[in-house]
Amino acid sequence: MNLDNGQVTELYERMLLIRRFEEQSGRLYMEGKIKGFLHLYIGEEAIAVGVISALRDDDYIITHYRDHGHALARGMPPNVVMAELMGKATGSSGGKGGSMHLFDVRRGFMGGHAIVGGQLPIAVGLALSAKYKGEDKVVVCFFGDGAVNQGEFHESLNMASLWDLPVLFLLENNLYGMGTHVDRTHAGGRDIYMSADAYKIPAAQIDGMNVVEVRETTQQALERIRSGKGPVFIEAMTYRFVGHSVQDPQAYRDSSEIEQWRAKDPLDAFRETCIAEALLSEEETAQIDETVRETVAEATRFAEESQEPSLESLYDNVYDRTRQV
Amino acid sequence: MNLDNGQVTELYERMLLIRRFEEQSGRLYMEGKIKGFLHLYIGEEAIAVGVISALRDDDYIITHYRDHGHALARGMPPNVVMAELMGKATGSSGGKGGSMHLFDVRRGFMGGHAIVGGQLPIAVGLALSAKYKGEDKVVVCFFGDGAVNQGEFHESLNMASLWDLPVLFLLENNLYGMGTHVDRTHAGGRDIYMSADAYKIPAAQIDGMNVVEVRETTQQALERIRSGKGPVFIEAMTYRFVGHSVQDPQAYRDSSEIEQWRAKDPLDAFRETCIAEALLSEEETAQIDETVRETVAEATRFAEESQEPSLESLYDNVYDRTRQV
Amino acid sequence: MAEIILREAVSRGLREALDEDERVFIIGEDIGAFKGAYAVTSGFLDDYGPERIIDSPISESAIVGAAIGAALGGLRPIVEIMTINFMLLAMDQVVNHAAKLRYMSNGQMKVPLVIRTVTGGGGQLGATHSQSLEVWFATVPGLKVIAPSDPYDALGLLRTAIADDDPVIFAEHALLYRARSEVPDERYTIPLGQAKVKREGTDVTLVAYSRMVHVALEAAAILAERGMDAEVVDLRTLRPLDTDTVAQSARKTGRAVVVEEFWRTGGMGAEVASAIQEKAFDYLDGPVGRVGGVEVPAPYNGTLEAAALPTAGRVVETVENLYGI
Amino acid sequence: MAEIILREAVSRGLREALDEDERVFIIGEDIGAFKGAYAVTSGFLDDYGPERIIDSPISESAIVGAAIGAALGGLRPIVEIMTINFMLLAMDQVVNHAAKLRYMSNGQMKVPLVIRTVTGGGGQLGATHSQSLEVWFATVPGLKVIAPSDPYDALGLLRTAIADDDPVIFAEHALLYRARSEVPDERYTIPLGQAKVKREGTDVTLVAYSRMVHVALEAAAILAERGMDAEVVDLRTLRPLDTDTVAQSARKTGRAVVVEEFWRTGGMGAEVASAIQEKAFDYLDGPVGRVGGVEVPAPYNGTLEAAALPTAGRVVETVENLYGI
Ligand SMILES: Cc1ncc(C[n+]2csc(CCOP(=O)(O)OP(=O)(O)O)c2C)c(N)n1
Ligand SMILES: Cc1ncc(C[n+]2csc(CCOP(=O)(O)OP(=O)(O)O)c2C)c(N)n1
Ligand SMILES: [Mg+2]
Ligand SMILES: [Mg+2]
Repeated sequence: MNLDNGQVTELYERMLLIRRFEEQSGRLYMEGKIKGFLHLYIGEEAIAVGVISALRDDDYIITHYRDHGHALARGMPPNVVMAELMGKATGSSGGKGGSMHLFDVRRGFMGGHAIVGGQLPIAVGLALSAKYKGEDKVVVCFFGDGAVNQGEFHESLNMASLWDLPVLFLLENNLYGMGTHVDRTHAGGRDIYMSADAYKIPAAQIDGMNVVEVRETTQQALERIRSGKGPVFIEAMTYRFVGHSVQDPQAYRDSSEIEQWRAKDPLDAFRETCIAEALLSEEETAQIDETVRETVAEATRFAEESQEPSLESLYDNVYDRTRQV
Repeated sequence: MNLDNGQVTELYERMLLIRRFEEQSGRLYMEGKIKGFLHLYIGEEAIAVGVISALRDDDYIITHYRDHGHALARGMPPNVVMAELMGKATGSSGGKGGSMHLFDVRRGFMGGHAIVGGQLPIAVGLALSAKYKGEDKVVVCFFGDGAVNQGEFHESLNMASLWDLPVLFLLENNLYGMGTHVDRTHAGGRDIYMSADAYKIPAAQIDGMNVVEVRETTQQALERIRSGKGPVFIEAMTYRFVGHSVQDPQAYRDSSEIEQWRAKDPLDAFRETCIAEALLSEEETAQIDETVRETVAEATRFAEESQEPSLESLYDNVYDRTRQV
Repeated sequence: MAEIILREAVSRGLREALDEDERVFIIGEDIGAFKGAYAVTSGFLDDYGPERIIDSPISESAIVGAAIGAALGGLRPIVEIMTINFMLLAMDQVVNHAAKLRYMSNGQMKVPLVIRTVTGGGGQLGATHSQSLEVWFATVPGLKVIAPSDPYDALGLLRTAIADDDPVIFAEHALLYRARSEVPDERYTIPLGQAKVKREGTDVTLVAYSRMVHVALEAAAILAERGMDAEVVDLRTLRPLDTDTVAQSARKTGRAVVVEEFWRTGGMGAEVASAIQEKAFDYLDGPVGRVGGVEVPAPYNGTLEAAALPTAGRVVETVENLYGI
Repeated sequence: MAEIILREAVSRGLREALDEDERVFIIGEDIGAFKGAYAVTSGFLDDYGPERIIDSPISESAIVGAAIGAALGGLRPIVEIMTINFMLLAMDQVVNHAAKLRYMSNGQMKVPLVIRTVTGGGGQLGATHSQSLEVWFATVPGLKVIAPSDPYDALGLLRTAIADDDPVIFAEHALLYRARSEVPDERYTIPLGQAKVKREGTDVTLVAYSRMVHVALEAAAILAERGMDAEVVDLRTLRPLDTDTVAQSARKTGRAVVVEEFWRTGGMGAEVASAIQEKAFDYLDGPVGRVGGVEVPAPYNGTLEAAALPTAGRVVETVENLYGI
């Protein structure tokens, strides 16, 4: 592992934060404090954390509706995210966006997009702006195996490659789009990364449960992209340990399959390796656990105690001036 | 050549009919007798004729707006096609469709679609119906190099392959979509057939100026498709000798490029081969020329003498009952 | 006769069609193994098998396009688009193909196709997932649009839709799946284009469809307490649109207010209000009122969302402001 | 001050923006080497180079999506969508992304984006190529919609559109490119949301936009001969919609008819007529009339097409039927 102790701690802490945050938001949903759709990132933490830890502060990130993990990995304050999930005035969008539509533009976190595939062309455009302005930025675009079959996937990869744009296409292949297995939706089968060939985009398939592998592959990809050679495609194989959304009974898959994947829990795997390699001690992990629990508790408190948005705010930000139609 | 004299005559006659028909429709457009958009098929005749001559009567054909060639190759009466171009009541759609929207459902000619890429999913659905009903039909779907970059291309190839549907995807790569060269629109470059790999669809690139090669490759593809093995993709390399539409000054390409391709004229090439191989005599070709000229003249006469549609027909066929809204 | 919920009414209509006509099949995202995002097709995969209950990739455009093709091939497809918001990805197939093929082919083609989809807001799903776009489809010649408010109408109209030889959009409101009404055991159908008087009254006409019928009925109850006897008319089908029944009611009451979820500008309210003043001008005591969605993208927060949607209170207020009681 | 044609006015506005602001670029199909399907960007590629005049693949959805991304990245993209019919392929990006990002991010994001496109019928292009879909965009909170009737307005409004920080649809009528008017040499702008009285009159108000303004003026001339003095109001922008100017005129004349190309059902006429009766009920002598496109897909044949579109004759007839002179 090419990581120092500080980095190891950070990766582990970030993954654990996501895990605990998601567990808590699931509970809050059950309590009726979070509404609408809630899609948890549990099981996939190594991808967001591995990829985003390799980015620079001025890079862009854009993702789909399963976005809490990416937001937290990017350093969006848990308080603000949780407040948004609860629809509070202190939330990242003042309660207007909700779980599927998180944004933190100051951190280059460009959302949170709820239309499957919709963020891909936008990623291409962000990359176009970076290249146009001569900025040395990379855009990381996260999407799922289900999004691959949307027309916009095709149009976006073609454009990005044609114009050598700085995009890292980051496929989170968790084998399912809602209840439909990738084998039943993608003619190319599970090795989706091979589709990138058609666009002359270099691609790799990696273990999305291994945060170090994710981080290192990302670093290599970023290097290539920053050198001006155009987009790269990474397919990270993963699994969501929970339902598509909180109220999914998962009738479409066997619990044995879930168990098999839970055995590859990215947090357990990383912790065990780190302890084995003496990069983390049991005490340190216990300490991290404690910090994270407190952060999540504080986020919950903050969100619960925050105000509802004012009724007048309904009309704000439709256009650049308030109340203009 | 695996063709008898009758077949040779038919192929040549059909190609020549398209050529002369298109020349004539170009003239009629200049005279103001045909309106709207008119896209000629001149230079690409070997594809429609080669492919369609290999089909059975109950197979389906679907294509784009550059559709006269496919219609005539399928045996749509020139009179009816020409009348449609002139918007007459005797036209295939009673003057309602026009050049871009030809249909002859009795002959399995399912249009004539003017939205680039729009016919691809419809082809998939026709194939789905054939498979569902246990019919032994194949759907040939023609489209251009420009259509390849539409999202529907991707969605359609994926579906067709996933469900092993009987579709022959027939790409007419004439190197341009309007004025934009394929090198500037398709990241994969000119070898578009290689894109089919991503969908696990077998694909070939062939000389679209050689009617025999087109026909034979099609025959092989049809055999495979009829055996239930799913779609096949053929990329036929070709060139339109004239502008995108009748009023295109072609500022985007050199006349030398056009000349180079005109030297590969599919009609000349086929005629010379046939004469060299004694499958056609000079007299026979002269005779065919004569017949074709008369057919086109007759189509023009027919169309010119036909009535305009009645004003009441405006309301027909919006729904299954007239004038129902 | 038994009381059932709307979800059951739609399921029953679908099952009947599958049972009675081999040409009927259903295609959509997650309708099989996942049992349907709104559980309408729960159990269908087991009962009818994967040939007739087709789980598709997430490719809205190709789903609709393939259904069009299947309809052209002689089948009678029923499409489920998970929500009407995702129809934005299939607009071209719906508007430029399904709606126009009969006309452009001058009756050679027909597209017997039902697109079931889920409409409306109120579920705190945020701006991308809460629209009422059936209004747009209701402006397109070649389409028919149904939006029922209760199980009885849903089943009767769905039967008619499936038997229809033209493309029909069938919009089910997300919040009405548990709405109840009596539904006869014996078979009945409801013709398209007939509004229904849900409550008779003499003082003001409230026009609505889908969930807003319930809001209008609530408003009528409040108005009754205040001495105003409201008639409530349920449009049921938006195209064809029964302006006669509406105008007749307005002639009787001399006052009318249209209630809908779509944004106020350019919604069904505009069409219905225009038609009322055209057909009943001399009978009107004052302008026809419109209560629609507030002109903002739907906010996630529940209080804001409720403020953005019509309520009985807003309807009563509008009636009182307009007709000064 | 010189008389120029509308094509030139739009070109001039685009050139100014390119000259003055490095962040402005244009992207679209065939705008470069082909010089634009309607020749608006003729010469631009030579003058501004391929980085700022971007010929794109035929991928409407990704074109708009990429422009949104570029706008988020700080650029000011101008998109050309060849005709508004092809916007059907980009609806999701326009309606669910461009229009909503500012709101869903609660003002963190802005999308300064102009989509220029060509609208209208009358060119015998058939049903898929002759629609007036700007009407739909005018119903969407978050969008602005402009549809000028002459070069003066086109240039003044285009300047405003490009300077605007919100997404604007700018619809140029295919048959108006050669329309002429005086245009000052010095810079002027026209604010959005201000209708213009094109002809003053006292007896009836004719409301129109885009090409129909000319039809309304023609009708006014005929009415004048018959002793009726019509006022003609040009809406110019459809969103924001200036119902005040329209209502004021209707209050003065006591009569109003709205003229538009879109199908009559659910068009701008419905909105404007509803607004007029809301704001001017007590001043009206009779119902507000609507003349719209006939409720059929556009036929190719010229006589049928003309019969499907509003004409001065139909407007006059409607005025006479409604207000009995
Ligand atoms: C255009 C569109 N179609 C359908 C949906 C409904 N939907 C939401 S998530 C989802 C599955 C997406 O699967 P995938 O891309 O694999 O992401 P995952 O949920 O597995 O992370 C679907 C079908 C949607 N939001 N947008
Ligand atoms: C969706 C859509 N976008 C744009 C157009 C305008 N258009 C018509 S033909 C064409 C080029 C198509 O090129 P290609 O597919 O290569 O076919 P070819 O004309 O070369 O036969 C374009 C851009 C259209 N009809 N539909
Ligand atoms: Mg997935
Ligand atoms: Mg081409």
